[in-house]
Amino acid sequence: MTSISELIGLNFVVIGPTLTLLVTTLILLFSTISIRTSTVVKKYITLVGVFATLFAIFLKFGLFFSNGLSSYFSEKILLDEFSLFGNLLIGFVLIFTFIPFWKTSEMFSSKTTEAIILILMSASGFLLMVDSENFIMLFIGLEIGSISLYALSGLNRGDKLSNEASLKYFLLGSLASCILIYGVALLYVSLSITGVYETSIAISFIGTDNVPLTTLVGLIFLIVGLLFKVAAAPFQAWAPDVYQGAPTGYVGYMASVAKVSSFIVLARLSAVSLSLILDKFELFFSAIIILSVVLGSLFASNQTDLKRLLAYSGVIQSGFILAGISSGLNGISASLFYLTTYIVQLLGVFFVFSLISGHMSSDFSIEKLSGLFKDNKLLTISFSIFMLGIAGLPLTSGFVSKFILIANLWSYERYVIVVMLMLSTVAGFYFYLKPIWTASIQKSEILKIKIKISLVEKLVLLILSFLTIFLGLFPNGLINLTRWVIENYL
Amino acid sequence: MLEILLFFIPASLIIIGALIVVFAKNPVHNAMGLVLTLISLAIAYITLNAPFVAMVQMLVYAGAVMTLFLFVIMMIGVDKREQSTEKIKGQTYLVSGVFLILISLLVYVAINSKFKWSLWFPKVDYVVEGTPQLIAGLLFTGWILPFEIISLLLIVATAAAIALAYDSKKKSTDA
Amino acid sequence: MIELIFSFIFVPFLGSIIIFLLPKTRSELYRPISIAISLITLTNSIYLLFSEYSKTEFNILYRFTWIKSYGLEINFGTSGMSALLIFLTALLIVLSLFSLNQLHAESKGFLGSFLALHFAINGVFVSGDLISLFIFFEAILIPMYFLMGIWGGENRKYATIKFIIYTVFGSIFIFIGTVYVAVISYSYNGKLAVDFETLGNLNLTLTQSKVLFLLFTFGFLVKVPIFPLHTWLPDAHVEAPTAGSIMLAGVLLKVGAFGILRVSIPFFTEGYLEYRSYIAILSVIGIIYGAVVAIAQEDIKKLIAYSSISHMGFVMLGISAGSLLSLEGAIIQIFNHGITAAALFMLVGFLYDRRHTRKISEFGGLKITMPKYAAIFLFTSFASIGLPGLNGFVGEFMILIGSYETFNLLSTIAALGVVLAAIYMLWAYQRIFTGSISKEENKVLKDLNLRELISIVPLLLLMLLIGVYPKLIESFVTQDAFAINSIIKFIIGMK
Amino acid sequence: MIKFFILLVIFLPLVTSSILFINKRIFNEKFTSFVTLNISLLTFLISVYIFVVFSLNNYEGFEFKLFQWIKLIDIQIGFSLNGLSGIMLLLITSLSLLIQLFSTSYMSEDKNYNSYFVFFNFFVFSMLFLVMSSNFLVMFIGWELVGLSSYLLISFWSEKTSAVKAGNKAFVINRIGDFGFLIGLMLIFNNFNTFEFNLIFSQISLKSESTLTLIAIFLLLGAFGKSAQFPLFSWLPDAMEGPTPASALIHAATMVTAGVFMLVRISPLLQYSEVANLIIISIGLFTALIAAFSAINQNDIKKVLAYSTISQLGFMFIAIGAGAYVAAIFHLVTHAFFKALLFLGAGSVIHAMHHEQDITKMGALKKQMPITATTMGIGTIAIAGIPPLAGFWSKDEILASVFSKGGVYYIFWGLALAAAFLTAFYMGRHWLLIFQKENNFDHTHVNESPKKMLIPLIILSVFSIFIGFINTPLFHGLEKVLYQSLEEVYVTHLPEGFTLIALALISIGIGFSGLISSYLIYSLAVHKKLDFQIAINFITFLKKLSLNVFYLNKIGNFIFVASLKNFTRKIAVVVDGLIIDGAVNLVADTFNKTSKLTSFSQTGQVRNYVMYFGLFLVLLIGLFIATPLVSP
Amino acid sequence: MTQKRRVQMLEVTTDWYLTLSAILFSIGFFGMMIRKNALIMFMCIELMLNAVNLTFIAASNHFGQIDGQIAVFFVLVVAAAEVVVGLAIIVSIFKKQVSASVDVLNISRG
Repeated sequence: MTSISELIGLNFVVIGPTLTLLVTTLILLFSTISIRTSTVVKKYITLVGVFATLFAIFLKFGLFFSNGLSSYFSEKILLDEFSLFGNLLIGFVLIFTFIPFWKTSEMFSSKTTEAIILILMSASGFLLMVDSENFIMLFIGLEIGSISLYALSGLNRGDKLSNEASLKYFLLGSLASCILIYGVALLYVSLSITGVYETSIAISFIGTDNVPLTTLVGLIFLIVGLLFKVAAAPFQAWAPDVYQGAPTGYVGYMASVAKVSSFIVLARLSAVSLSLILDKFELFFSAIIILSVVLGSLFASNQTDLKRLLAYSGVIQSGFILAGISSGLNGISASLFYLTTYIVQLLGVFFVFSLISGHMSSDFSIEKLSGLFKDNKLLTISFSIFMLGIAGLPLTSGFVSKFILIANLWSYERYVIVVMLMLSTVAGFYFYLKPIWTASIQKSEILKIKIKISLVEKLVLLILSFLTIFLGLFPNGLINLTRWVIENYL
Repeated sequence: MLEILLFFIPASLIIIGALIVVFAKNPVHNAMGLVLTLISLAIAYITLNAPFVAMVQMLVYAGAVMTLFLFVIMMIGVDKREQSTEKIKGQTYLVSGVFLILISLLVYVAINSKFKWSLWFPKVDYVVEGTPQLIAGLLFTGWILPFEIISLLLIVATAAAIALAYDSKKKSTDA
Repeated sequence: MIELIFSFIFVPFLGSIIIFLLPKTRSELYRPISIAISLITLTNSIYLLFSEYSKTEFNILYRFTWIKSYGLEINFGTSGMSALLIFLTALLIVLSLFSLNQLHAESKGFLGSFLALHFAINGVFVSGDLISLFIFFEAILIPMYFLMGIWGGENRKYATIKFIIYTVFGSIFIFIGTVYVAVISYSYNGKLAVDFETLGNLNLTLTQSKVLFLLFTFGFLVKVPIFPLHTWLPDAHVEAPTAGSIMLAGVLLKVGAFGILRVSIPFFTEGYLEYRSYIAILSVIGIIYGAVVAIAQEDIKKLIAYSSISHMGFVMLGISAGSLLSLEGAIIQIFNHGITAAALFMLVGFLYDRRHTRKISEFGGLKITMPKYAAIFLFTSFASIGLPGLNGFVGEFMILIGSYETFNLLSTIAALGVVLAAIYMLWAYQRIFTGSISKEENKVLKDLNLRELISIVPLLLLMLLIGVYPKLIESFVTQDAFAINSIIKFIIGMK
Repeated sequence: MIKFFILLVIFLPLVTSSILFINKRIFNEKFTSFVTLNISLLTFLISVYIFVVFSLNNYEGFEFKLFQWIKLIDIQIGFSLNGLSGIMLLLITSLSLLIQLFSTSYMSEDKNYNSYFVFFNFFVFSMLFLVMSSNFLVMFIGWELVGLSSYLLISFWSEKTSAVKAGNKAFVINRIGDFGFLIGLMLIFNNFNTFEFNLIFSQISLKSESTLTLIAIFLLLGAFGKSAQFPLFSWLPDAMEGPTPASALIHAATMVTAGVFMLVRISPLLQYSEVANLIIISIGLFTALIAAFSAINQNDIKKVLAYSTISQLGFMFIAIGAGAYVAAIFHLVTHAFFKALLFLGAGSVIHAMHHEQDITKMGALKKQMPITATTMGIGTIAIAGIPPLAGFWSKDEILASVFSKGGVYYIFWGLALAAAFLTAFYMGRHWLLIFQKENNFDHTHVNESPKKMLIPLIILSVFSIFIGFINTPLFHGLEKVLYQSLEEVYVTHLPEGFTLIALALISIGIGFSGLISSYLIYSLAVHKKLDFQIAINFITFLKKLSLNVFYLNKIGNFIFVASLKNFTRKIAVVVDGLIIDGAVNLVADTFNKTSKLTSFSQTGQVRNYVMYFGLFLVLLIGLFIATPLVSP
Repeated sequence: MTQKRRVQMLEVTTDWYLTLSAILFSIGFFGMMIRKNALIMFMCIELMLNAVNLTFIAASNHFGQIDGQIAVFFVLVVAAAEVVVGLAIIVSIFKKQVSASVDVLNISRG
């Protein structure tokens, strides 16, 4: 006679991270609304919350090693390697997002609370999304995340760009989630299932040849909804405008967390749900990859605003990652490695931006970098490292990830894709070197205030650039991790 | 015969409402069109054995959500009617093209899947009435987690709304 | 031994870090410290030359598992050719550090990135597998980017970007080739092993080896550079600072030829035999074309740059001929041209420091004001013309003699380059140094000072020494040439 | 022991030049001249000793290796002593001694006195290196070094642009020759797998004639370049920009004869190729005629001698072509002496006239400088071929051996006679215009050159009187010396008895007639008295022609200098700049343009984005549905 | 007989509802593309969400499951939440430039 809770599979360790974040949020909310707590206290509350979350994530690891691959809350929450990897990445992103508040908490004390709350909530939402086994659950998690991101991008109310960004992001984002949920509905309508594993089971049950068109279109809608979040061309239009408008301090978080969660979900989809019918999607994915790298390179190469440039480079990177994800399990592991390294570099770059031009500033034109080398060596060097990493120069993690990815693609004989990716890399050197040039070589015409960096921020910069180099020299551990993620599915 | 009527009357109303939403110039009319659509959707739900959902639809949508809409419309002002001329080049043609293709595509998809159903998932011959009991039963067992998480969603919405709209500081900075 | 190999990589690397960490106030210390560091490498390289490893063909001395799950390794090793080129690099680095003018000598960034460049180049020469080869090959770009970008001439942005993009474009092909061969070797022995021993044992199909040869060779030829792909070179040379162009002409061009000798020919020999005649044609065109264009140049650096194209054409001719003599000659020519071109650029740099122009028309009659300089310049020009008794002659002579049996017509045409070389070098000498002094500024020019003499004279001695007694360096290259040639012979025999 | 001495002879001059080079500052002129004179005297003595030893073990040639140059193909740096090289050795060392003696006073007021001797000794070294070589590579090295040192000496006065231009011209034209030599080497190595003369000559008989001809022709190109034969001769007259003593040694006595030397050295190879011989003789003849004809109207005292050198070299080539190698060497030797004499004489005249070189501005100098006049007179007679002076024997031997070949060679013989006549004629003119002809310049300030200059003149004149006797029909000294080195070569021999006498008489007559006619025209001006109006235009035309050397220089300049510059400039600008680099830039520009165009689509209009969204959604789904159709 | 067939023909199947929802969805999309007023674009999103709901309901009716109807709940709540945030954004923008037209929002482009 098992209790109902066991029947449902109630387990709070699985949603531990989400709960800790939720609790932290609530504490912050009440502390701000009821008693006027000083920003320092808020900071510490936040920090404690974040580290508690990390702890919870490690608890999940423990659970996984005891139970193995298992689903909870009656097939709503899934505990598998992908979700663990996603949790780890999101935890990483969270930590390196909260450091900027050390500097800005004094300046923007009014805004920080809301920002912190929004960030924490979106993180919890994306955590759920990564964990979810059920597509509706996924939808809810995605919405929790996205809604707070909409608000986050509009947080800088004094700025027209910020408003515009938030509105665009909101309209397009909700359109995307409409499409996603419509896809879920079509899936449900065709197979009466709304789950990741159910889908693969159903497909294997009815045979890959006679999968209903409705199912396939539903899956495509679902995937498109996710592709929108990772800003893969041709659904990239929102990204540059939003990145440009959103407060610089949060763009890194917005970009990376959305990419992480959506890519993890995509990876799980292609590893589990689509594993049988992946070849049906090859042309579809190839079109998206090629569009991403080509359009991304073309757009990026004449940008004067660095945040837009980064957005477009993000488009290209999405193309790369998608190429791995869409081609098979080894490709997925390569993509996960790529994703990780890219997240590190992305966070780094945007951290540098937020250090240079205030935390809430919106647009970031390339001139702001001119004469940076004279002003601040550390910033310039780490910035160059991140950019070169994104460009994929050897001795940085970007090279290793590209190499492994390309090697896998080649073994999957996707030659056209490989060639396109490589060409985009060449073009990439053209437009990634421009800002480095401006930062390290060009003399600045306008004299600007000296940039002061606190110790913690120096530390963060060093850690991130160290990671970029380290993963380029000794990628073994991370690669083993990514291999471990896909091992059981081989 | 009756069920055909029960399909076509709400269906036509839904479409008409939708068209009003899309084409009416006055925001209030749009809102009314939306209300029409929602209500007739509720009717359709009832015919689809989902009375409870229909109720909720009436209450939440036609009630709360539309009120919000109207409130904002009043705030923004009805008198300003948006200019109807299209400024973006080529938008019209592309839009209409996209619209036609999309609608035909979706309809094709919808129709196309019929025979698959008859093969794999034939329509069940029994009827499951979506009564509150049933729904509650499921909500509080299988769907407990999403149901709880929804609250988180609402908190997020509130926080976001506050973050965006509430500005006491701004005035002080302006002054 | 392995410590020695590592020292070539790490000593310059640590050196550059040390330089970057030095206090801003003690700028007079920068040059001595960096010279000391590079002298360590120089002594090590001389030690390597005298060790037994400098008389052998390539063998891997150290393996280091890089990525376990893919079976990727980083291997280091050395051979006579590598030892020779490492020595050349170290020597040029030391001397160009001596030759730096005050502006560069007191700039942290310059010296730091210069040592970083040394690190990357050495890495290329000791790398024992394609991955590390590619990594270092690309790593060269970073210091060059800053050297050219920060301390370059007026038009440096265009030149730098062009240089980078050109090279990256070339290396993309190497990258794809590496991936391809890695995947092939995966199918053989279950891991992406691309070290030079494994590659030797792969038995590729004809098409595979053709494709791979084309991929790799194209990438390397961009660096050499061969005729239609050469246009980055003059711009880069003109805009780079003196030390930069010394390294560029002295070593970086050689990296391409080195790669072809180390990778393309031994492992993808069928492809090589298939396409070598085209390469030979291109390189002969390059020889003549480079010389002809050099005649018309108004800028001294441009002139030397085009002459480098012509001389590297000889190297490529020797490589594509593939006979024992021509291969040996090619390697020797690599070394010799490294010395000569470096010396020429150094001399131009001295002149540029004095007059801040490189236009030939700006000079004339300098022999009167700076006789030592004129004499040294004449000496070096004759070395580069290929006068017997100086180093330039040895390599080209061996190449021509050796490549005759393979391409008799082509090598006959190539001999014409010798005549043209005399024309452009002597004409330039005539316009710069002889006649009466026309410009006022030239009347007050100072002759070479001690520092400059110190930095140029060793090169002159080397030119003379090698020219008179080429056996000295021949002993280092024989084994490599023999190894490559025997593979070629073997493949021809199989057909 | 002898080996050591040979090395000593070769390398002493190098030692000298390096000593002088190293400490320019410390040495004053006296010490410089002391060092150089003594060392060259020593060199001369050693070479005499070597030759004596050599002749004692009756001209038994031997060779030795110094060290290995390249291991792979076993190229050795080696030297050999045989009749040929022995003779050259003596020639070079003796002449260099005399000429250096002359130079010490001629160059005395030059500010680069020291470096002049540096170059001079370096030249001697490289020339000895060349002649003592035991294989082709060493010979080639010496060959190039000789070219280098001649470049250095021609452009010695580097402030004069014309001098430097002449130097470049000389070097480049020599390089064209060396280009041929180099290809010859490539052919030789790929056919014989060695550069050693002996090994090559021993296996010549195994090779086909066509191969040998090919090799010979390419080597010939080298010889033409060095010895200023027809297409490649225009550098020699320009080379007169250099110091006169240098011209005496390099451009008269030794270096220009390197070609002849080389051809004689490879005579075992040469004799098998009929074609090559014909080319040699015809080119030699042609050159001899052109040069002699052009010499007639030159007014520069040195240019005349330069052209005469060219034509004399032509004679030597004729001899080689006719297979009379001994005669060629014989003429080489004699010519070396009297041409050196003439040059030095010219030098002393120039010195006395304070660097006035135009002979029309001279005249009647024999009162002021009698010794110079007499010695130069001897030289003139010698070159004109009047017995018993040196020129007669050698030239007569050449003509006789050409005649003795018979057949088509009769024509060659006739033409050669014409050349001989012209030689006598212009030499006579030369001497007369300088020393004899009365004209209204006052040469009171002119006076005889110092002793240091006169002694070499006298010695040389003595030589040019008697040197001819080393190889008369009665006493074949030279043949004995050369016997061993020309062992397996078929050498054309002189006709016997009456024919020989007749030929001798004819050539003597030619010589006399040439001198006499020049005397008639330039001293007595007969042509003024008996005027033949008809021919006057023709004669002026001839004058112009000979003055401008058949306009060969102008044509050459036009083709090789002017058009080369334009051509290269066009290539550099059009091909390199516009086509190749343009293509590269075009790619970049297209990329930029495309990216600009693309970025217009990012209008910032949210409705536009929605539209893209829908559009691509539709397209992608369409593509997906079409997938089975597209992908097989 | 014929009548019977007509009746047979005119039996309301799930396809009809799916078609209806498809049309509704497309109309919503269409509206988003042509309307300039942010508010009305927003209403169009609501239309699309309702189309989704309709699909869910029809499917649940077809399969005789409740899950579809529960899914509708969540969609509904999400819609409500979106309304809140969206309206907040629109209001905050409206405070600056007194129009809800999205066409003027094109500062960031290219």
